[in-house]
Amino acid sequence: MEIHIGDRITNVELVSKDDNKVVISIDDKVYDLDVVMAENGVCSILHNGKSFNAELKRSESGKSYIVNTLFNTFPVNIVDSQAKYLRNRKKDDSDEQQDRIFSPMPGKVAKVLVNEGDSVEAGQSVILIEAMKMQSEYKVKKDCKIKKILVQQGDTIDGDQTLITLE
Amino acid sequence: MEIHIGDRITNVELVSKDDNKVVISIDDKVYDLDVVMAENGVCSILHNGKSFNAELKRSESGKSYIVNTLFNTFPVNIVDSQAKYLRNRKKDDSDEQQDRIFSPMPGKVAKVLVNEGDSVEAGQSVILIEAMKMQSEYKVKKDCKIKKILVQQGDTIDGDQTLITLE
Amino acid sequence: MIKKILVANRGEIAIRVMRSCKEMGISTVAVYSEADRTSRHVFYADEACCIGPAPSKESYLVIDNIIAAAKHFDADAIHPGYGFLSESAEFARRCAEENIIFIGPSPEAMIAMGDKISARETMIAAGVPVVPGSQEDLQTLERVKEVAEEIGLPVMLKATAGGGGKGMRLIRHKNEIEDAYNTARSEALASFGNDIVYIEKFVKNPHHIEFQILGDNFGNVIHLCERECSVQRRNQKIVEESPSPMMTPALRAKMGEAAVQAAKAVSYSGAGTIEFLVDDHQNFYFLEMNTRLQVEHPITEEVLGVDLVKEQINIANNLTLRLRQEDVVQRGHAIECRICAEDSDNNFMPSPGIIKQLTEPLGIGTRVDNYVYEGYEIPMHYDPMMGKLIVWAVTRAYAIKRMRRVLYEYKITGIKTNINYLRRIMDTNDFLRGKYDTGFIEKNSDFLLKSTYESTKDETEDIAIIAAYMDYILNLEENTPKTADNRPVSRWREFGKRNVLRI
Amino acid sequence: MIKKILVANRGEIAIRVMRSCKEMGISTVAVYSEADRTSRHVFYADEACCIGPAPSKESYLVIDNIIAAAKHFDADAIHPGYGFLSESAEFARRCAEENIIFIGPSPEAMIAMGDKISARETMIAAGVPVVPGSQEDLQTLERVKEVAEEIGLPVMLKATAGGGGKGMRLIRHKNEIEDAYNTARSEALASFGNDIVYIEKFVKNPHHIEFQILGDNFGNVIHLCERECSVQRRNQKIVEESPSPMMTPALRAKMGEAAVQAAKAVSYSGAGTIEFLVDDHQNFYFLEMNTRLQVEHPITEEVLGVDLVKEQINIANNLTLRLRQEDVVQRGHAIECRICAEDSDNNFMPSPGIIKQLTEPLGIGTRVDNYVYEGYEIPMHYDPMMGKLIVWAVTRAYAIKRMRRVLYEYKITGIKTNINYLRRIMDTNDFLRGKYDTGFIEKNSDFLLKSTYESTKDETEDIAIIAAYMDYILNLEENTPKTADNRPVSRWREFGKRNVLRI
Repeated sequence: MEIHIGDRITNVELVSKDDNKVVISIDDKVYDLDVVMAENGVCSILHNGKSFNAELKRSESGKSYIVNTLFNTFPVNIVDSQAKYLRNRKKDDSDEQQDRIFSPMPGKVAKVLVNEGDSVEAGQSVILIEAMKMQSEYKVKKDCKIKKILVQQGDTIDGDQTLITLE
Repeated sequence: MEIHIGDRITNVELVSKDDNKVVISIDDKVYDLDVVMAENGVCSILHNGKSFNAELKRSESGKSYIVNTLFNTFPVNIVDSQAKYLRNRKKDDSDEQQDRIFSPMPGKVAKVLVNEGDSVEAGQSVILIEAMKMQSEYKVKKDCKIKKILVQQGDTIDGDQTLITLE
Repeated sequence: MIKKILVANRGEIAIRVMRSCKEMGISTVAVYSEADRTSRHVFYADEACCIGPAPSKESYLVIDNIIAAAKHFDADAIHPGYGFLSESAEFARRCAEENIIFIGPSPEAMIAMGDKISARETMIAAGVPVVPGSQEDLQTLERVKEVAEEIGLPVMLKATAGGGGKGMRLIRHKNEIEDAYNTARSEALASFGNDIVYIEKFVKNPHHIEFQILGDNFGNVIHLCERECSVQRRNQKIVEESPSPMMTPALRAKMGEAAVQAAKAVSYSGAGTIEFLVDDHQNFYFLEMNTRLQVEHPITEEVLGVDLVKEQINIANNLTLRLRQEDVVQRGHAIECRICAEDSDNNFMPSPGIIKQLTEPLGIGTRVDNYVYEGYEIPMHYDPMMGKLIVWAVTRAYAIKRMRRVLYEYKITGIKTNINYLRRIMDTNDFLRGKYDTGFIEKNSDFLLKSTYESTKDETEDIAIIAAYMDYILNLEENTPKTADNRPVSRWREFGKRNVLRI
Repeated sequence: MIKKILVANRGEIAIRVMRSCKEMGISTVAVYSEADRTSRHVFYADEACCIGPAPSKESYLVIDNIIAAAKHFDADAIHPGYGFLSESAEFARRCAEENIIFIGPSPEAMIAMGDKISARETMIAAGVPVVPGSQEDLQTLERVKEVAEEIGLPVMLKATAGGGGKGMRLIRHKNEIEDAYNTARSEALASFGNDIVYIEKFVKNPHHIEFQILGDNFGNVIHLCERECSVQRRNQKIVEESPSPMMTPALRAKMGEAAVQAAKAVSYSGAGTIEFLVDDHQNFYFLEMNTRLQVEHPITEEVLGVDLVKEQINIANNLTLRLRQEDVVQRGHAIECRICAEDSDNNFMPSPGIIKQLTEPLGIGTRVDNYVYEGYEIPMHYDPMMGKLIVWAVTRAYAIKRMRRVLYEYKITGIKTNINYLRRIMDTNDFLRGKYDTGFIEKNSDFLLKSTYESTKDETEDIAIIAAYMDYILNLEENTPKTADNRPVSRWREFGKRNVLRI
């Protein structure tokens, strides 16, 4: 199975599993491990006597992880057949295309700075979102036109909710 | 719905519910409440401004509870139609009948003190269970005969597992 | 004696206050906004009362609603915590009018310390050093120019009613004066409805050191030594410690005496804090007084062995101070880190949301002042601070190591936090050596903001891959019907028992 | 200097030791039995090694396996914790032979204090008061009768090699001597492979007070004041506090001096505890020495502001004691409660099992030394103690109130615990007044064991019904497909959104 960690692409296979004893290969390297999912979201791995605890934060899709070890934070992506399919389908689209404005966190719309149909320039702020006594401005990445504005001032928004569509 | 708390039998009805606002009648008394299940197993109830936190321990069946409030522990049983049916069916059996020996907690069989077919007297010890460096003796309640012994010395047992059947 | 206290606050400080109330046998009343029904302070209190919609200015800041709740529940006293109405003289006065004890100083003391110019005047009269500057309202541009010349550039132009960095301008050169004067005034007018300004000598990267004081209703005032609060980002404290690594016994005695004089000058009663700027030559200047409990009060509690909330309540009960100045003896060293729901890797963007999993650090020398719990949704309406980690240890060096251990033990998923950022502060050389001032964060920003992900291509990286992979497999396998109580361990058990895995 | 320590233990003490190691920058190696793979000490350590099957005598008590693990992982030192091999002179000797530092006293000191008669002799020679009794092995029934007459009845007949109440008989009347002699000898032989007995004067319901001592490798010994440990059930301590409510400064100085003499008499190095019996007239008698860390060591740490594990490691590193006797100053009051997985309503039946939910108390003056976590299965093979709650406060009265608050905050489901029992101890009049001795639990058993359920037919009872009912309905409604991450809050949300409920 294809797994990405940051920019590195690895091929991971489960060689065998007997209770906690797991053998896994990552590219050409074979790991003989004792693996336990002990706490909610924590994975204990013993390898050559070393004790590692990996804290897993799984995305909603179940395929993208943030993994914290003692001193590092790693972004890990599982690329299964479904993900590969989606990736292929998406290939035609430019990754740089920005077709919507969204906020990564929940909050409240403090002010909408544009109107539908407006032409805006790269870097122009289009909406102000407020959360936890702090305001954040959201900008467009390149020159474009405001297609639809889906929220208005005072609205409560969820994280990842589309606020404005662009064209 | 019939609900038992200790020896007291009550009739409980949900009068209405609008989000957290819940009206419930217990016998003739009507409670106007704000109820939230906030933490795993903790229920927050506001009644006339008083803030109660009830800690719920639900049995496997989902119908029998131990409820801890600040100063008390209450055994609560929900008697739904299925429970009523079982109760009626069981009515013929004497509740006093002891047809098996079991341990309420997991442990290890330290010693079996009887053989199959033995006649034993009320109060006689039949098996010794060890857990957490402590041994507990299990006794029969009345004169009876050992029907079957399902475990042997050294066996690891679960809580509530039948160890010996009686007749 | 006070039998019931309404806590006019939320979050960790509400729980902090209620813990001491519970220990004193005093009943508590929580007030909460509509966004806070599942907030722990509502559960923790004996009684609870909704005081309005989510926005603070429609709930936690509405004096009438809080007074009404206090009267409805027959509370003897109100503890304001910090923030919200804690420094509102109007609120304190209303409490007095309604015969409710306000746990804090008199409205007069709050007013005297609330206005910056009057506070400066009072301090000068009391012989407490202040930053050199104007002792008058500056009504004209000409006067500003005169005074700036008198004091010598650089200077700070400040709004009398100011706070939080608003209505404040640094003037380095003569030709900046006019522009600064105009923008500061208009900003002050917009923010505070008041455009009066004054001038202070600019102290570059000072130490921010504050003294805790306690005063009773009989004129007794003591100080409880200092807290070093120079680790600040945009005027927000992040890490505090006590004692200050730059403090000497002689300077402590001098600053402590000044803090007591400052409090006595306004007949201060209750717990308060005198903030000082200290330059590298140990010159110190009165900055302002906070007429309430501080966020960072626990480090004082740990080093001195006191419960400041209990002392506040005793003072409000008209008791004389339990401690004399000579009873105040520091022992060991305490550090506090503020844990915030914010994404320190992404410009400290706030990160409200549901806490999926939480493991708090425990054990020797560890104190956690918290309010969140597993399954709790941190609302977006309030401050991102969700708790404080406080460690105590015999020495400063050991306290830093303990804080590292404690930050390591703290596990939280579901939201983003500043924990990695705090860890890096504990690894910063300037912090380790105790050689830092308010320029610390800016000076060390490259080190503090370095990306947490660095491809190591080593064992640890592979471990991360393995953990994610195993969790993914486990998740795939999880299509069996679930019981009401399925827990991760039983999940793994099931998985383990199967022995052979079909992928 | 020690760089890596193998912790030859499990449970809370293993975590306790590792926390201090982590803070000192020392690597840790955990050893674990097959039943302990998911135990937190395995996760917490830098390295971990399985040393055998679940039963202690096949794992945690197997010297060879532990030594092999230490050598394999190149550990410089072994910390034995308490219990298991902590008082095995043979283990200490093996460590020395293998060039591994044993963090504890010399094997000679352990042997001298391990045998009760030789310990008595050593103490008498050192001028430390012992309970009046025989200073010789009693080989015949006649000699037992003579010595019993000499000392005066009642007396205790004890096995030299005894411990845990085994091989011990109380003799009140002359005619009980022969029977006691025979049964004590045969029990001692069966338990310890040694039937030597001796006699001590019986002290009825004494206070059990112990002194913490620290000695270095250069002959310096200090005491760290006392712990009151009289709250015992079947010789097991349940609640401990420091200072002792019956202590006076004069008695503390006297007993402390005796404790130091006792330790010096065996050239003691490391942390140890001298246990004394104290009668109502403040007469004290040496009972025994524990040549290791005690379960209750944290109350000393809290009152004195020390880290005993760190001090142990420093001593093992051949450093001289950091503290002089005059540096040892008590501040405030600390209480410890031992939290056990046992059913205190049902004859303290052990209650192993899976912890479904866990909320630990936090905040001011609260310390939790724990090792369990949500989803952890407490194994049935070991001790039922799953953690300790320690509170510190300015006064004893306030510490008791804080302990009540903390016990109230502690929530655990899935297994049975003694928390309600501990709460009742905190409400017992004798405890509140500080007037108690080792007869406390027996004297107050009616109050302590009263059933927790009493029908009140009041609001609270109805609240319990409502909570169970709502949970039941919620559960019924839960037949919708679940996401991987469903949490109670989201459950309730869903429920709330529906507004109208079909039952």
